[in-house]
Amino acid sequence: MKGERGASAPEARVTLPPEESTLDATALTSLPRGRALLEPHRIALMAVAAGIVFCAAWFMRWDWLPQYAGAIASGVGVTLLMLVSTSLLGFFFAVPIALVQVTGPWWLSLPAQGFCTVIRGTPLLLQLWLLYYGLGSLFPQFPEIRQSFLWPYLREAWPYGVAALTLSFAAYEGEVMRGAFAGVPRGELEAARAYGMSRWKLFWRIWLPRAVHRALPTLNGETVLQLKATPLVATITVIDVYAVISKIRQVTYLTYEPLLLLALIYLILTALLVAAFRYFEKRIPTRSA
Amino acid sequence: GAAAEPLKVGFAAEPYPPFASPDASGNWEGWEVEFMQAMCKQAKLECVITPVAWDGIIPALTSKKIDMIVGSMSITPERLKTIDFSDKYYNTPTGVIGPKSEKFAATPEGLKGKTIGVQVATIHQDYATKYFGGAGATVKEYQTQDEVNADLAAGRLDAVQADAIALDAFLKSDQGKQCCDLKGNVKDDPEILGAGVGVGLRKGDTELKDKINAAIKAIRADGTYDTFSKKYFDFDVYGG
Amino acid sequence: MTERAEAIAVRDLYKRFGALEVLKGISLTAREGDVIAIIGGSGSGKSTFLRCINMLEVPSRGSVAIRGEEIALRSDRLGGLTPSDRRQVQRLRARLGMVFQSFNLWQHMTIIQNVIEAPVHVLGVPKAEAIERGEALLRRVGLFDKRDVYPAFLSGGQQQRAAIARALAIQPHAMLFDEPTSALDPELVGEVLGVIGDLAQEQRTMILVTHEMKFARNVASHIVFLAHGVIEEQGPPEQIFGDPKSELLKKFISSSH
Amino acid sequence: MTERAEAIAVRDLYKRFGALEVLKGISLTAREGDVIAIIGGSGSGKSTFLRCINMLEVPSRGSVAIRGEEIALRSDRLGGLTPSDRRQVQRLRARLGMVFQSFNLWQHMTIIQNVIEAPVHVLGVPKAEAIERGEALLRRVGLFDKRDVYPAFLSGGQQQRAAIARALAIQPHAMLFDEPTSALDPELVGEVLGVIGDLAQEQRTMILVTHEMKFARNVASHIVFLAHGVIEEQGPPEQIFGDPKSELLKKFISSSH
Amino acid sequence: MAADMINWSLLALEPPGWGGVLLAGLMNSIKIALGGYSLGLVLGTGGAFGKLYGGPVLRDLMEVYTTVVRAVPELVLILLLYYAGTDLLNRVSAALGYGSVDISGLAAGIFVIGVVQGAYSTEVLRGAILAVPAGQIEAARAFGMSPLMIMRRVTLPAMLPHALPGLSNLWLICTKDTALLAVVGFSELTLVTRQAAGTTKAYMLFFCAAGVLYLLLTLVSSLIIRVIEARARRGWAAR
Ligand SMILES: Nc1ncnc2c1ncn2[C@@H]1O[C@H](COP(=O)(O)OP(=O)(O)OP(=O)(O)O)[C@@H](O)[C@H]1O
Ligand SMILES: Nc1ncnc2c1ncn2[C@@H]1O[C@H](COP(=O)(O)OP(=O)(O)OP(=O)(O)O)[C@@H](O)[C@H]1O
Ligand SMILES: [Mg+2]
Ligand SMILES: [Mg+2]
Repeated sequence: MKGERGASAPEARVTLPPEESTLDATALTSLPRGRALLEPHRIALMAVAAGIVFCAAWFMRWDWLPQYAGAIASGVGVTLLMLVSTSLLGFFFAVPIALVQVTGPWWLSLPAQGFCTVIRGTPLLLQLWLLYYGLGSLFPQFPEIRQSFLWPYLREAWPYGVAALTLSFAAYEGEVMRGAFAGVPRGELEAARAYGMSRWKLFWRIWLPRAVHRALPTLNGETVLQLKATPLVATITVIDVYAVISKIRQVTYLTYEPLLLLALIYLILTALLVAAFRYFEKRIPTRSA
Repeated sequence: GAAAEPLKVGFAAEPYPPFASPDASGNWEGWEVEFMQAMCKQAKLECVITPVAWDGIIPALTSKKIDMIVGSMSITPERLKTIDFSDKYYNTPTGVIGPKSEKFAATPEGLKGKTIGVQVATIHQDYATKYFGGAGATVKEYQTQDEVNADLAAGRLDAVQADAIALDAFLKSDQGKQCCDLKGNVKDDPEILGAGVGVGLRKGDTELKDKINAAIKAIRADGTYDTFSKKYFDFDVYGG
Repeated sequence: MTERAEAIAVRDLYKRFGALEVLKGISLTAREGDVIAIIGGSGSGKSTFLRCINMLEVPSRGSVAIRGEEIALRSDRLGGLTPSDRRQVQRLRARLGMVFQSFNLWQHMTIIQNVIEAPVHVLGVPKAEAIERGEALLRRVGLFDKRDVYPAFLSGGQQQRAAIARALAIQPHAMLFDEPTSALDPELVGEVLGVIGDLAQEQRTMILVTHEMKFARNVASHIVFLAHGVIEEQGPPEQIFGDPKSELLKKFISSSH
Repeated sequence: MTERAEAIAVRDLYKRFGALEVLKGISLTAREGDVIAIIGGSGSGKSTFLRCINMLEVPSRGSVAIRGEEIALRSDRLGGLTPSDRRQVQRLRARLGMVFQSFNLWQHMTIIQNVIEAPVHVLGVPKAEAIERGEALLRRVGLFDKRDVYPAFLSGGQQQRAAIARALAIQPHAMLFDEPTSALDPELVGEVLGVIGDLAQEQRTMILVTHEMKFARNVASHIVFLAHGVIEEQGPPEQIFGDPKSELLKKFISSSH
Repeated sequence: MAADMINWSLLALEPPGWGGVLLAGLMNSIKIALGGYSLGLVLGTGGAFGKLYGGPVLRDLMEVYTTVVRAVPELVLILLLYYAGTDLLNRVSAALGYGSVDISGLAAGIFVIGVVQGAYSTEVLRGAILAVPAGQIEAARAFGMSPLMIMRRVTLPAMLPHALPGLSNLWLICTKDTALLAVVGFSELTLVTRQAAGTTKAYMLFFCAAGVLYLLLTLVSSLIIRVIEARARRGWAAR
């Protein structure tokens, strides 16, 4: 918001990249592409990797796998459901949160800023427990709530998981979108006004898509982070893939095998996410790409 | 073995009253703590309490982060595949509690359609899954017993199955008194419910196992066991 | 000279930014078919004047009428003016084709999407028709083969031509150009000036702010020289360049070679 | 002309980038006090030649000697050459003052820190002494009052003068300039050329690549015209500019006005 | 009924209040965060230079490291590294005849957080190094600096302003990631909070208290970061 309106300092010859483009360490868009895999040293490395996988498959215990395959699959389903629903919901909240910070009056932007600070400043695990064990244990003390139609849902764990993950995503995404909104060149917005667009149309046709486009790589990273945050819901009895694997671990007393499988599952999910985002990024090519 | 160093005794880091829970000064208290102290004293072992998450307590043992588990861990065939156990040091029935307002029995029929909470990776989970889950109840797993109790009080559960003593302690607490009562003990199934609670040990650590077995026998014989047990229970926790 | 209709009429326009009074009473009428070039030193308020016409800047005093319809302004709490009817402003803007110095093409849309955006979403032209007309315009500015390319992949000159096509696509009553070539490398200037020159030949109403004196002389029907926030001198190009009266204008012309 | 010592001697230098052979056998000797200007069309290899002298580019063939000491090169696995003794290269570089087209001042250091960096950390001059000499040099290029300012806050001309001071600070055997003014706005060029002109007057050994023909003519003792990777023509300025022999040079001179 | 039942004495510093325990937990969290972050920086610097200047094999291995670590949830990594890491160490030392080594929870926690942080800092630092204009390094070479000196005198300080925003972000992530060590029973702030809450049943109170402590940590860190950034950005004109 600051540097955007006033004239830039006249002597600024070397400028640093704006904050939000600071090489997002979380963005995973640089996975190798097809043909590059065929370089000789890569083939050697892949052979080594294959050897490791083979050893893992051969010397470790995997006999439990068939028995739990169904549970794992449904766990993956829950994880994905959590990811998709909270990302979409969170994004839905993030847009207004970001927008009021860029253009809103202080009595809207200040609370939005506070919200982002508080959520980003505390561990998600703690937020989750606060909602579930803290807030959730207060509800039943009110008969009105117990009697209401909401109660069957409030009894469940997933609404708290969804709420916590959504709030968290909204806060992180709010920051990203704030940068993205502020970073849309003013001239393009002005052009939209000059062509007679109403504020609403300007927002939907120009500002939002342009900001999302700018933010896509960061959004990708944030979504991967969100995927990685989903296992926390296992601590409040939502049976996602992490919970399934924990249970397998505790039933079979195997330390590594289930965890390795879990890591593999998350790797694959991440790869899928990255591929999906890459598809969207490619639809609007940028110069540097 | 490394006699010079104190033995690290793994306790579940989460509170499990009245067996083991930390107080604000970081001291652990409870029946199991006193048992452990008496046993170590008897066996002339130097022991220190090492809290470990219940979830990772067996890997902690096998990767030598701790040397034994005193964590109300029931001796089951499945666990015996991975670790070793001393002789049992207590054995208690398994109970089911529920809200006062609802009347039902601790049987598959009584729990039909209800949501029943258990601590994950316990014998109770296996039992509930087999007998109640099979008969139309929903079994919900928690990381700690404490959370199971909290959720029952919060009305998110219709019933909790657990160790009768742990349940008793909960029913005596402020929260438990208000909300819930005992619905009865479940029918025994030694195959699942096991042969009591023993000290978890690494396989092959026979020297330690012998010492501990001897110590348990000794404190049972000389009355130490009964002395500290009386502080907590009005019956014989050693069981039949 | 027959009396043509007024396309744009600005009366007694003032504009201040805080303590700085940039425009101090400017009146100017552009009739249909006029090509008015605004020249003047840097900071003399040329851009501000142009932006006041379509209310991108709201004047502090004075009035602007587009095709005889005056834009309704009312005083706001801060003592300035503000448009009283946002819809009116939007409606009038929708028929003023503005071309910016820095093109300001929408980067997330292809060229053709840029061109049809306003016709379809502001004026409500059916999409198929808008595309057809848009393609004709792109052909005209020599960019038909770039229709599905994103702006970032075009040269500055191509981008500016696309921006001109975008402005033409709304079938504007008048075109407003704010230094359309000054962000371009010298070798790209020509292609854009060529397109604008063609438009001038068609007797399109245009107001253009420019630094290209030679171009202004060739293309404009009327030159306005702004200095210190007022119209220091105006008239047909021959008179302004051939026989400048004001000292400031003389100095300006001699320095801009 | 008395026989002065050889400052820089390049023999039969070749340089290829992949398939592109940029330099095709260049020999050039600069004696102490020579001011050699290298001119030529864009892409003719001027920069490459200059960078080969201090091994920023390693030649593909040929030799370079600084004050009679030849830089030892050996063949590498890829069939090219590579310096056999990195320390020798570093030692020789430490006495060649290079001034880049884009200044390349270290942005995280103030001007005086930039100037004393190499003397202190490469040559081991005591810091106090380096600062004293550095300040004298800054005074000389007219930047004494900017000594504690970071480069980003200086104009291009000031930055380039600071870069010259930095190069002088190592008490170089020879100075190498690669188009030292072409990244500057026209009005800043003069101040930098002034400083370089002064250096030339002092009979400092210099090799400079430049596009400023007038300047080259006034300042250089010897002009080298590169074209297509070879020295197409060379000689004193009067001859090169007054009586060019080669067609290419004639064309080049007539086009660069 | 809930509001008037807040028992503030539970937060007293002296037992039976739990305030002291929470603070000790916070100290533990900070220790791990500091240790893990420093280790991460070391790994990250190595990783960045390895990725930029290493041979093809080293580069690919680094890529695998950063990709895997950034794609797998910290929770899973912590479990894997915590158990497997110490297990491996034990086996190695046993094979060398030293018997089992004792790894404190603190050391293990630092190690785990460090490995995770290392992957992220690799990327941050790599990007920052890439952002240093090539001319800056070329100028250093032209003045006869050795590669090591170039890194010390030019590359590292010049990349700092580019790296700082990313690094400060990582620090904030790091302080919060310590909460995940609760799952391995390490008594950092989150676990002691859980213990206190479980024992006293005052869930709301303790979770809020811990939240405030984390928030304070974040806010104080942000202040310090701002000072550091202002210093590092001296040479750059304000935007
Ligand atoms: N939004 C604004 N806020 C404050 N001052 C402004 C604003 N816009 C323009 N000005 C000032 O108004 C004066 C006129 O600006 P304007 O852009 O209209 O000049 P111009 O004639 O277009 O100059 P140029 O040829 O450099 O584009 C300048 O002094 C400028 O700094
Ligand atoms: N590192 C490189 N890799 C490949 N080709 C290069 C490299 N450096 C220069 N070239 C090529 O070598 C040729 C000569 O380049 P050089 O920079 O020496 O020209 P120049 O005479 O300095 O031109 P200018 O006046 O434009 O600076 C050019 O065709 C250029 O593209
Ligand atoms: Mg202007
Ligand atoms: Mg060059």
